Amino acid sequence: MQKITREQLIAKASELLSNGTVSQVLGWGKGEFDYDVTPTLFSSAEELENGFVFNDFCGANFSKYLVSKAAKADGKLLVFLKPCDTYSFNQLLTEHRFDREKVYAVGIPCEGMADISKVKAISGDGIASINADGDNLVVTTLYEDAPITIATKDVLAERCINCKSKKHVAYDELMGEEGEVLASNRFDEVARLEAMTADERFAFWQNELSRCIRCNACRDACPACTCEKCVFDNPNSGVENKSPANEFEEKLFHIIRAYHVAGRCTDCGECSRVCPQNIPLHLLNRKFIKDINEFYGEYQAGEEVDSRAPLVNYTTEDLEPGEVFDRGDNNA
Amino acid sequence: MRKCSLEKINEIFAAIAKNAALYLPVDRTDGSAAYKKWEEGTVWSNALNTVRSPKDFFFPQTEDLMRFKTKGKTVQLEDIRTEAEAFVVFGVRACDVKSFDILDRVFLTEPADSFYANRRNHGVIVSLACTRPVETCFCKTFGIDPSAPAGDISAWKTESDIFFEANTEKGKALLHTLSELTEECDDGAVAEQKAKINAVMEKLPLKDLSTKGFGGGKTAELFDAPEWDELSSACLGCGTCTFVCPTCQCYDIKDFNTGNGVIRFRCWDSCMYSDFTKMAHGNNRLTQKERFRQRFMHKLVYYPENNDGLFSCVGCGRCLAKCPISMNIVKVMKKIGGNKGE
Amino acid sequence: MQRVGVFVCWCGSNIAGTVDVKAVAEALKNEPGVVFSTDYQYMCSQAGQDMIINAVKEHNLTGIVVCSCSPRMHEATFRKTAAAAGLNPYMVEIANIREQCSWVHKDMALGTEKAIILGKAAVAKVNLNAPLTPGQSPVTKRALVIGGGIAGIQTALDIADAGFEVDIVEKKPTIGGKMAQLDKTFPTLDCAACILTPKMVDVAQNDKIRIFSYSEVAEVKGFVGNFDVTIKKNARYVKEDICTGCGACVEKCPMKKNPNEFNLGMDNRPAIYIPFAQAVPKVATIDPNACNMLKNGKCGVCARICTAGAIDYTQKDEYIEEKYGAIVVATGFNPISMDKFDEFAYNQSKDVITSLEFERLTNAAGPTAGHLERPSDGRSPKTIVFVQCVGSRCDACAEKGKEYCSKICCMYTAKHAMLVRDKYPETEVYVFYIDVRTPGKNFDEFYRRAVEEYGVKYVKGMVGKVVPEGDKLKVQASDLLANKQLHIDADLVVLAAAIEPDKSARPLATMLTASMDTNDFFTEAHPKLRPVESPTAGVFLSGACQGPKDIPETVSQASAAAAKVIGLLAKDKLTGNPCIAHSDELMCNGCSSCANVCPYGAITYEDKEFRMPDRTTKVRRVASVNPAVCQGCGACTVACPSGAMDLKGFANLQIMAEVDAICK
Amino acid sequence: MQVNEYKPLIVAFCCNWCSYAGADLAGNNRLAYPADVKIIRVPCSCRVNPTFILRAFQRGADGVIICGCHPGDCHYTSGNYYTRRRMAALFSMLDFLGIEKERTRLEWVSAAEGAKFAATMNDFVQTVASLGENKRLEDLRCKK
Repeated sequence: MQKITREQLIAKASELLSNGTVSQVLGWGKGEFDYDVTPTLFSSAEELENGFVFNDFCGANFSKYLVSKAAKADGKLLVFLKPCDTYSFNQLLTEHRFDREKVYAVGIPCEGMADISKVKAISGDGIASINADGDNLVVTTLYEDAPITIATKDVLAERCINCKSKKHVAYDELMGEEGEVLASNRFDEVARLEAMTADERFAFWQNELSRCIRCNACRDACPACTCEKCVFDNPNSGVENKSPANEFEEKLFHIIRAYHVAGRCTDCGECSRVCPQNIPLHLLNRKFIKDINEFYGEYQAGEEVDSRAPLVNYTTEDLEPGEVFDRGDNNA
Repeated sequence: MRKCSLEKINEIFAAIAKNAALYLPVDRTDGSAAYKKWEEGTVWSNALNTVRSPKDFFFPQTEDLMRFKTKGKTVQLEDIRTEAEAFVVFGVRACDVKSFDILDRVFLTEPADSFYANRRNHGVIVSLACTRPVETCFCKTFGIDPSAPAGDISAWKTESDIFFEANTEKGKALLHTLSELTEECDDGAVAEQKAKINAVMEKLPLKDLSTKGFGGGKTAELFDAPEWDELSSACLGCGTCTFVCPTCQCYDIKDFNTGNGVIRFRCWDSCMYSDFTKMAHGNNRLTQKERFRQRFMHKLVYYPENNDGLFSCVGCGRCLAKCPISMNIVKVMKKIGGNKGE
Repeated sequence: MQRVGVFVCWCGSNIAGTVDVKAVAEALKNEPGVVFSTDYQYMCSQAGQDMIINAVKEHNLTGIVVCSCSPRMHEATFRKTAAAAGLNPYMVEIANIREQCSWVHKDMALGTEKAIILGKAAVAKVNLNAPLTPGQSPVTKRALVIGGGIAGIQTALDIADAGFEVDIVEKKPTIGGKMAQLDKTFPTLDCAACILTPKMVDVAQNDKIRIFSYSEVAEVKGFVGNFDVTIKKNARYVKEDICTGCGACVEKCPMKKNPNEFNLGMDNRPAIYIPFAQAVPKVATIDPNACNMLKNGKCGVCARICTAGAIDYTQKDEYIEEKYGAIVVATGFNPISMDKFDEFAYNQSKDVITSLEFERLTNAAGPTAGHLERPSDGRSPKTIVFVQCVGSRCDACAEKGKEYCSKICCMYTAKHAMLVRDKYPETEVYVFYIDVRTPGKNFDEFYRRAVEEYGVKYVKGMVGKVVPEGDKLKVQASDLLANKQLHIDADLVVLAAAIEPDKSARPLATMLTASMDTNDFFTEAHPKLRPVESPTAGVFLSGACQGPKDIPETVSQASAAAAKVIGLLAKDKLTGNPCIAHSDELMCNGCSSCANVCPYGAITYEDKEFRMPDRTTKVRRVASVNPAVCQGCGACTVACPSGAMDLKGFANLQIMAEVDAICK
Repeated sequence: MQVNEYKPLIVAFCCNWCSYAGADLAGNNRLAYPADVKIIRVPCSCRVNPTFILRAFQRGADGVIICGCHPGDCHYTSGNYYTRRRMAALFSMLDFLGIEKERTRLEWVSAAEGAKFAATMNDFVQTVASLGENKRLEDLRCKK
């Protein structure tokens, strides 16, 4: 269960609306089911009361919406930011993608968000309701007579299991207690793949990427992918394409997608969350992050505004690409 | 009606696969299901829904149409059409089967799409009555009976047996090849199964969703509805809903220069994309709101207007499950049209 | 669609010997856009160029592909040809079928096949070329010469002679450089000071020339015609404009025991000093590491003695900013350190010296007033061994020394040997050499005089070891011609140390963005045809900073560099390189990635109003490239995630078209 | 020694100031290397976009080599330092996807290193030849 409640958030938002600090609120809107929420703009306490939700399924990272929504808002836009969202927030500021003056950021604590597919794997599908009860989720389904109790920690989203930070790196106001940067195991899976032979890795990715339907959800949800026009949509870019016609194009898209955000990706995990085919796209991003950390020193995108991303930086002593493979941790 | 014990299901599959490529839903490691080509040892999934719909077998995501070659300063066209392989898609749910009615009207109306027709002619659909409808299901809204799926052969599964009934010549021919593995039976068990499913249908949260207020002739009324702004506000403009949808049939035709010639191919397109139907003068839908509206107006108004009232949604629920921001046709229908205030 | 003409050059047999040029021309006829294709013996000749001009007119060509030598050779030539034919010069692409094809591949079939592919790539690229117009920028009519040795002096004098202002920056207290330390010069044996010092005086008296001595270049910004240079004038604690150079302070300074750099540490100088009598500017300098006043605040003798009141202990380093149109590098050379050459006992015996030290020993103004005396005991040496190629022509893998020939050693050693035998005929002089290299006017004659008239004993072979023993130096060497080992008891051993670029050259090159070779010599824009220009526009090379040189060569290169500078400064406006970056503001995100990687600071941002699809307007931050500052490297194009940034002349689509053509 | 019938296709991106000049010098000195190497001139190694490299593989290249000025010698001061980081990241990612790491290479070749250029190309061609055809990053449409 989240430490902060829907009611507290509504109260805060209503207060900021009524005292004129903000004119609109970007929050989670109630969906059809207890687990589906839609990023929604609210303009009044009444709208909030009717439609605002906050629960264990509010994973969506709102930072990216600021690029389009902040500019349009009349006054300031209130945005609720979970710790991981604040990194994206800073990264977007670093890249001048929205006007900080147009945004009022309220940092909120996060206990980790649940993954509905993991819930369904335990409860079975046909969800009728989900309610938080302490550290558990109580699920009723169309098929089971008795409610099913599931420990929330057992159904956390992958990115939350490996949460990198409970600390907010940006906010105007903080609700609840500030957390800390965590020592996560987020690179373990990358390391596991690195330890495989090249053939095994090739087979792994071949299998994963072959499922891609090029819906662009990973790109369109990514807070780092805010290009006015994506190279893949631009007929003059030379790489434009709309569908994965074959294995090459599957790889091309995902290599370039990850490459374009390398050094800018905050590892928020939205790409993998939204993938309809459950491709572990975050592993590609994490590979770049892990490499950058190892080659050029620890770097967390979005930790500080105006930090210089590693791929637009250098030192004269950087390692050579050939040396990347001489480090002995690669048995391919 | 013929039946067969589920214990012999692999023999059925083997028999079908002898003469045609057999595709059926298989569980994936990530908890979802996908159609896969059957081979010895393949385990048929109990899953209700595959992420990708069986539309893909008849209207694949990419398909080469023709090839050009330039030799010196002349251009040669190469017809690369071939006879499709014979194939069987097994275990298609009622909603997905219904999608072929919608696709057929687009692709088989003269001038028929020969690529689609080719696959349609060589493919046999073995449907399967729903066993476990879930919260995202709303096929009833579009008049689909999940317990009585259409298809070349309809099938029902009970605890112990599987039942078949052929509906078309193609279906009869296929069922005939299975006659040694199946036996004639009455429809008692099937009727029982149907009742069971229909009982679940009554419990579904979306059971009361209606198409009231939509359909042909509603363009003027709905086009400028103020709700579109709010509904489309969070839309990311990705193509997930389109690409998992069994009835979306828009495609783009593109040329790929291989260096040795040009392949003209088509690939799925999405009305959610900013370059959808971009023409020489530019885009005709400039904002995400317009594109978002297009998708739902097409499914709920334009298509029925041109197709005897047939809606181009089958209520399979894939877009409900997969939209990154959980915006979908149900929310649109509830906000606009005859479901207001419900 | 372009109308492309293809012109395949035979380059005599250089190309045609390995590449079937007719087949290349024939094959390219069928490429998209090609409307004319031919071959000719020498495309770069006037007849060849006329052929292009005629074809352009006759076939209404819009693009030209020349399959010939490297574009680094003749791209400019053919661009001019295109211009003469009325085409935009940037509608020309070169397929390099000589250096990168016919010269490196022996097989006719393979060579021809590759030449066709390279031609196709060039055609594919030219099909996407667009006419480019270079931007123009003004020229600051002042030159900077870095280094005040003979190279810098000559360059500055020549530039000033043409009427342009020149500043010389010299890090030492005086100009003059290495030449000021020399005794006689080969092959004429005239005295170095006699010919150098008048030039130094000319510099001092020329009102177009300013000398910043005891100064360094601290920062260079800008580009050809418009350099902004910061010069750091080190505090010398003496007011330059007041000091008369009388030398009273030097005489009275109590801190006398400091190694005299000018005499290579073979004698001492006071803390306040004037390097030598003819120094320019003739101004005293206080060595802050030696001066008791500066170190401990005690003394002040010089200030008391100076009647002019020139001493200023509070002087600080001063930074001067100045604009220049051209920069000449004349940073010169130094002998390499002998620390790694213990076999010659340089650090073990005072009587093992380098040739430059030998120059000071024989110089009338040197520590011995020109008497040849052993540094150890002041005795006249009876046997002198000269060792050639110490650190020159070393194996590439050797950790010490240089791979290259230092070029000047053979001649100055012959000079030294000859001078010794002339002044002290009783002295035995040996010269050990690998080869004697004497190309140059009157050089070989000079060397033969040393052998034939002066009886210098030239021995082909290397000295293996020098061991100090008693007051002798035991020299072990091999005589390769006689095939025997030699043991010589020498009194003095003179090492012809290899020369290397001055250590200040490397950081300077970085500031100037001028390229260097692995030995830290500056790279010329073309080794034969543009020997005094750096590849960086507006930066010119004078003297040994570009490679080992003797005085006549240095002076001629210095004058050549001056001529190039004068040619540049004579222009009122410069025409830039049009192959520069350009940002498509409709696609630009304003993310600053490009500005982060731009080495020239050429990218700035502005907030611009854009009409949005929904007919509203939105203010967005977008990049714009300063065409006068951009040098066209393309770093920004890759940093840009949206592909808004592209490079004219090397556009994404052009390079991809080349890739496609090569790979198909 | 193994006689290799298979001829790999190598695309070499060479910076105009150092490596392209180095290749010219190899030519001047008649230092042979296989004709399989096709050079594309770019102003600086930092002009090489990863998409160019992927494009080359797509179109049928078996190996791609990028050559630039030695670190510290870049005509544009810092271009090759960016190249070094970009290529380190890209090559590592290709390896992560199981694509043979020997198919891509970054080398520093100065204008004075004609011999190094030829030696590098000889070595790279041999390395790629021993790997055989590029199968893991190929686009079959382009191979017909």
